[in-house]
Amino acid sequence: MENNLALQMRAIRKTFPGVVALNNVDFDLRRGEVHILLGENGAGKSTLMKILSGAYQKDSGKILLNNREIEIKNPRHSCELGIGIIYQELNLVPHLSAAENIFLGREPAAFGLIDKKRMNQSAQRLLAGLGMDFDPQRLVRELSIAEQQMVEIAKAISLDARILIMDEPTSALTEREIKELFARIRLLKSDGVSIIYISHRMEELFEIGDRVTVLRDGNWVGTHNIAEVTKPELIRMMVNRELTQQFPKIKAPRGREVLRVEGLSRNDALTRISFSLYEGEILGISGLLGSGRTELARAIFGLDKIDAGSIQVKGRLQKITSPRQAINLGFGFLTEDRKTQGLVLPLSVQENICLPSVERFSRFGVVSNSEETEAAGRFLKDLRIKATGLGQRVIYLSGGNQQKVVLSKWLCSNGNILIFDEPTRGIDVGSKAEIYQLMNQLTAAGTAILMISSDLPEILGMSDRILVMHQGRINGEFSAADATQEQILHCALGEAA
Amino acid sequence: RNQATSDGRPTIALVVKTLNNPFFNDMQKGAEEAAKSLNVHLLVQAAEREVDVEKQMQIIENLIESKVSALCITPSGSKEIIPAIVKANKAGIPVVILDTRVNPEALAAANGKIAAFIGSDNLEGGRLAGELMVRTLGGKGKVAILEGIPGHETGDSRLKGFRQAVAGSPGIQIVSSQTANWERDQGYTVFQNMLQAHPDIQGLFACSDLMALGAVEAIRAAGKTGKITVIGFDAFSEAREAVRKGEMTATVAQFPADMGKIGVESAARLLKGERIQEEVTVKIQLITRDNLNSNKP
Amino acid sequence: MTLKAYVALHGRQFGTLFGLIVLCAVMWILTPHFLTVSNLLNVAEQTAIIAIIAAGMTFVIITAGIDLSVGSVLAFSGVVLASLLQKGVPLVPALAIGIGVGFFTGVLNGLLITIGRLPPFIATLGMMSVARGAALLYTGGRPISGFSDSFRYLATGKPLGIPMPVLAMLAIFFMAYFLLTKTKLGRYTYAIGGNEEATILSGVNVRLYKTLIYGICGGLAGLAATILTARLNSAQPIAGMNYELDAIAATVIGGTSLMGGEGHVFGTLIGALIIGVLRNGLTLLNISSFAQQIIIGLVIIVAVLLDMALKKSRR
Amino acid sequence: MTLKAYVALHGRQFGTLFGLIVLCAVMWILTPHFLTVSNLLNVAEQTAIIAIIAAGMTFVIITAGIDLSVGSVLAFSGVVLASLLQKGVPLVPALAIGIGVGFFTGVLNGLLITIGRLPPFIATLGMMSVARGAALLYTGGRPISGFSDSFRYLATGKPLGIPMPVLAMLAIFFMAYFLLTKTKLGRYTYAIGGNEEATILSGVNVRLYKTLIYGICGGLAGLAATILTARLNSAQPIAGMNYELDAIAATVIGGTSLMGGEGHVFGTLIGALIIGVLRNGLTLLNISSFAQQIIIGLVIIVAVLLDMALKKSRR
Ligand SMILES: Nc1ncnc2c1ncn2[C@@H]1O[C@H](COP(=O)(O)OP(=O)(O)OP(=O)(O)O)[C@@H](O)[C@H]1O
Ligand SMILES: Nc1ncnc2c1ncn2[C@@H]1O[C@H](COP(=O)(O)OP(=O)(O)OP(=O)(O)O)[C@@H](O)[C@H]1O
Ligand SMILES: [Mg+2]
Ligand SMILES: [Mg+2]
Repeated sequence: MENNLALQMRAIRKTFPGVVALNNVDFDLRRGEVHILLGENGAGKSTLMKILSGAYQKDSGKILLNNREIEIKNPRHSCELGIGIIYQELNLVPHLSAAENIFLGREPAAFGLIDKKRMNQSAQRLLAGLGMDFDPQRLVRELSIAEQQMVEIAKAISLDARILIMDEPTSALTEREIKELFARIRLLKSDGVSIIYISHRMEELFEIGDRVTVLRDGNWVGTHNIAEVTKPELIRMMVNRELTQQFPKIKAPRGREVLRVEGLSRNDALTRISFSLYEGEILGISGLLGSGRTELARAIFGLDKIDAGSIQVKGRLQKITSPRQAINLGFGFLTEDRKTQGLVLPLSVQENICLPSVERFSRFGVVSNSEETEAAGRFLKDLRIKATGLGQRVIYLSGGNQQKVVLSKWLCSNGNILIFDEPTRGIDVGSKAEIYQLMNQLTAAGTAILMISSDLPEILGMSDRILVMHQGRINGEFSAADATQEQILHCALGEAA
Repeated sequence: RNQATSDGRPTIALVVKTLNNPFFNDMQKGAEEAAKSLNVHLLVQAAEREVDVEKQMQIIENLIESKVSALCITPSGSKEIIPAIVKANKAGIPVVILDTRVNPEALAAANGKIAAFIGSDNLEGGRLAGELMVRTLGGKGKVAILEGIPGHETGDSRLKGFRQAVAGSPGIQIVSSQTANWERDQGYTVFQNMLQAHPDIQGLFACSDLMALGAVEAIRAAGKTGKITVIGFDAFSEAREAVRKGEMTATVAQFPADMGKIGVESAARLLKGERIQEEVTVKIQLITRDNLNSNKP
Repeated sequence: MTLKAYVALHGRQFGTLFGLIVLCAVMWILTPHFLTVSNLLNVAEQTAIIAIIAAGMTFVIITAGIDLSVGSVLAFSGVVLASLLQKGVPLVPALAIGIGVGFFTGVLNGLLITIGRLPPFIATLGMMSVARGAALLYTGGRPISGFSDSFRYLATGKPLGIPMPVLAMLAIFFMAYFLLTKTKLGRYTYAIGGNEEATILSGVNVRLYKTLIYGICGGLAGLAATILTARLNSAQPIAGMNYELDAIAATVIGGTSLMGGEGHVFGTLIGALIIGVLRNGLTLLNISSFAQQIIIGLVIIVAVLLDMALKKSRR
Repeated sequence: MTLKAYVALHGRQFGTLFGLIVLCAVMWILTPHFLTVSNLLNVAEQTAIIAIIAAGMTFVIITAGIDLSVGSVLAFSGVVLASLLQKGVPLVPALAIGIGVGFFTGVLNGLLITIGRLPPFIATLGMMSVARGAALLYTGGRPISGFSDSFRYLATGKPLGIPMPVLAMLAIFFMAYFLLTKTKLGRYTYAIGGNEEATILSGVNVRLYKTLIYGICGGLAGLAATILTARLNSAQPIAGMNYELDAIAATVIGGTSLMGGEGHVFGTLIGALIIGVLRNGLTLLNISSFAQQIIIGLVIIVAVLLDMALKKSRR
């Protein structure tokens, strides 16, 4: 039995100032298994993995690789030990090509001279193996987030690692890429590679996992064979309470039309988009990666120039040219990449939450601290943001909690037309349910929500209506009540609805 | 052989150290007057910074390319400028040196030739200042010095002259000697600090009027105007004014306008094939309250 | 807030303050001339000009920017002000125009950065050259000297025994502190430096505020020009050379990060005082200017090294 | 690669080259002295020193760093080299030590930045002051002059009619091009500037490479010192002041982004030539140094403005 273990972590402890991120956690990994790591936001999953990858140093505990105790000194060392990792946050060099990123630090070279041709060919093969057909010489910054994620995955796979860590690899992917990825994972497994897999998408666990370990608040809660547990059991282990419904949708009465987009076009990205959004409605937008959903949101929010078409807000024609103007019209825009667009990382939770609303909290340019504290404090409580206080810098929060801060920011600005681009990306089931509840409250109060999501169950579970985009056009509209995953997927692939 | 301007007049180039110093502004003025009366074309160029000899060399190279007839130069570095002089020699352009002497051994070693040197004796000027200091203080007292940027021929000579002159009087004690980098605001700050360390300073020699004028403000702020013997160098109009008001005791006058004038005249005569004096010493004089009005620059 | 929490939050500034105190103690031991009221006032007065410029620089650096043009802008504002005074323009309008010139040059920097999308380093590097050239051209390279006593009072006056430049410095720092910590402008300054894109997406008119911040920095250079001109009784087109480096050094020694998003203006004041005390003390000790340069360079390096070590230990 | 694809990829450099050509054409029209072989060689020779420094600066700036110390390091290397030569040390070891001093000062910068975690601006600002002070202290402020002809040949020699400094410049740029585009060092230079953390996490020894890059930059400043010393037949402790600004300007005009991750060394060469041609042409046209400063400042601003506009239109 012992010699079947590729890795053992014993009593791992890691603290950050004011936080015990990991408290004597045990974890082991068998050869050729997919081991799921599960836990709420901030439970310590990424921290545990970063210790394994050499990005962090543990405070105490032991790591055994192939039954031999080792000290992992730095990322390079971990690579040499045959451990590959896909980090939760993208870690690519935007100015280099996909191929250059994949082989960064391991370039095929003789005497320090890089063999570019060989590198590009290998990269092409790797990407093709993941169902990607874009040119590996393209610069990473020109790729969509999903494509970038696939580059990360290709990079990790190319290590020929014996242990592969995937920290939420699918949070930026749509169904199609997820399928390719899973096929690839099965292949690796059959080669005897051990995989640690972290995800907040519960469906995936049962599809791909062999065993599961649950963490809660930095503590080990339990390890089980996937076949022997049920979803509700796992959720209870994670959140330590009963979660009645995954999608607690409450339909709000549909009010008057608040947003009407007609014939909106921009470059090659968007072509003659028309739709309406009503008070109290959640309009889901589905589509494959690069289908133009984010572009649409940006165009409406005044970030990108529109070439043709019109936007009516609450019955009045508007030419929106800046976010400032959009916000004044009642818009809010939760962006898909929280790190680069959503948060001001060195600022505090309170300052981030209040950023779009500072105007409201100030008189003659002087900001009222007490009003801010009151407003931000409410969201800290309501959304159960795990932070040491309002003054904590958001850079120190876990990914999921950061996402909640971004969400609070737009709730605080009192927007009544909210655009959510992947609102629950990287958020644990418990918090997801809270966010859905919140969306219910918002729609009940008459807020209109445009929800872009790559999570099909979420789209189906929470939307009233669903628009499906394909190559910058709207390829179909469904009523959530009678649509199925298959229908939407087909439509997203370009087949007529 | 030397190209003349389109109107047939010869072109003489004056390359000074910098144009943001009144000393060289005056030199430029003198040169311009001479050029006008002699009907020659005058170009005036300078680097941005007084000590930037590499820039000055580039300017000279560029002027050689544009085939000026003669060069008048105040070297930013007395040895460093020699390669540029050699280049001018090779192009057959005569070189007249103003104000700052070129190191003669180095010039000879490089086989360089200058047509003339026109300037005043900075060492002598420093000595005059030193002697006046000794006289005014009665041979006894604490003295401070504000130096220029080190390694500068003019500043070094002034300093040397001054030190030589006071060396003979053991009663004169130099309590502090620091650079203020030729700058007015540093003259203020450095001397303010010196006064702090030595409140009983009785005399100050500044290697340039700019630094002296900065120090004068520091003295005023300390309420000691007239109580400290301040001797500067260059005799700018502002410094003369300070002497008149009794804020400064004296300043050593050089006559940069004369240097500019004689320089251009010499170059013009050279171009006509006339022989010129190889060394012209422009007078140097102590300006005190007594002779203030009789000696306009 | 409890004292302990306060110290924890502002630990960085206390560190710098501690450094200043240690430095003063060393100087006190080494020379009897250092710790006298008149010398301390001297130091404060000598520091005032750099400190005022550094206050503006702090705003700019918190936005993750930099302003290399302050020294040249100082010179240009100074000669404009001086020429107006000499033409007989009354004090108040002359001051307003002089400082206004600084402000508008700063705004120009800001526009190049926001509308022209130039990196701040480049925009202000170009402006550094342009403003210096303009000051020289405007004056033909000559200083403009000799002003009325009422103008000179701005530098020589000592109400309540405190030199005017020191009063101006204190006033500016309190205002800057208020702006940075209590107002919208301050909040946006930090936000822009922390993540400009997120700030734009939050609906903040980043162009306006950034331009304003560079304007403030230029305006403070103009104010410094006023004091310097009054102090020297002369405005020089070559004034203020390398002041930008001193101002940046003061800001960084004071704990403001060049990466933007963090910083405290009182830290900057302490940073400027550290440089001022060093220069003063080393001159009192008659240490050569060569050695002074080495020591000041080392102090900059060591101060920030210590800061980094502290930050690391605190995480 | 087709020509069109090549132009598209290197469009930025062609833009700069086009700028240089336009500038030359303008000078040619304005003055007959400009377009002569001897004047063009003259320009190239005058540009060489800044260009060589700028080549090293390009590496540093691509890593999103900056090196303010190059001018001071040049002075320090120069005086060390000169004193060795005067003590009779043979040419080759003296050169090796002189350039080695530059290299090691650069490495010291690199260590402060990598191990000490100082921002490059601060580390090199401190070093700028320290190295300058060291050069002054070492020489007592006096220049060291007078060298053998064999040493002076490094600046005055003209094999095949091409001045040695120009040959050195060309050799350095070809080597830098090779390093940046074909080798691991080059790849990591870009990667570090693009995303340092990702590069570390990819297992690259970022500390080693960054330190090496600052070492190269310092070493090239040392090489520039050799040429300058030979050219002036004198090593001055105050040499190289503000060279860092010229080198940075050349790099940025050449299209290297201060944000790091992008840049081309031949762009830098063109940038340095643009500044050189401007200075040369403006002197030929007898434009005052005051106006020259304004023009050069404007050229820096306009060059990068155009670049930004081009970039925007291309997206
Ligand atoms: N660099 C850091 N500095 C301070 N605290 C940190 C740091 N990284 C993580 N933490 C804290 O450690 C705890 C665990 O974080 P971790 O990122 O491991 O959570 P996670 O389980 O991956 O959550 P998520 O699902 O949201 O990604 C959190 O409370 C977090 O705030
Ligand atoms: N920064 C960028 N630079 C260049 N092209 C981009 C950039 N961002 C997106 N694109 C391209 O624009 C198109 C639309 O992308 P968009 O992000 O709007 O799609 P999406 O449907 O939101 O997909 P997802 O968010 O899942 O990637 C894609 O072809 C994508 O590759
Ligand atoms: Mg995580
Ligand atoms: Mg998207």
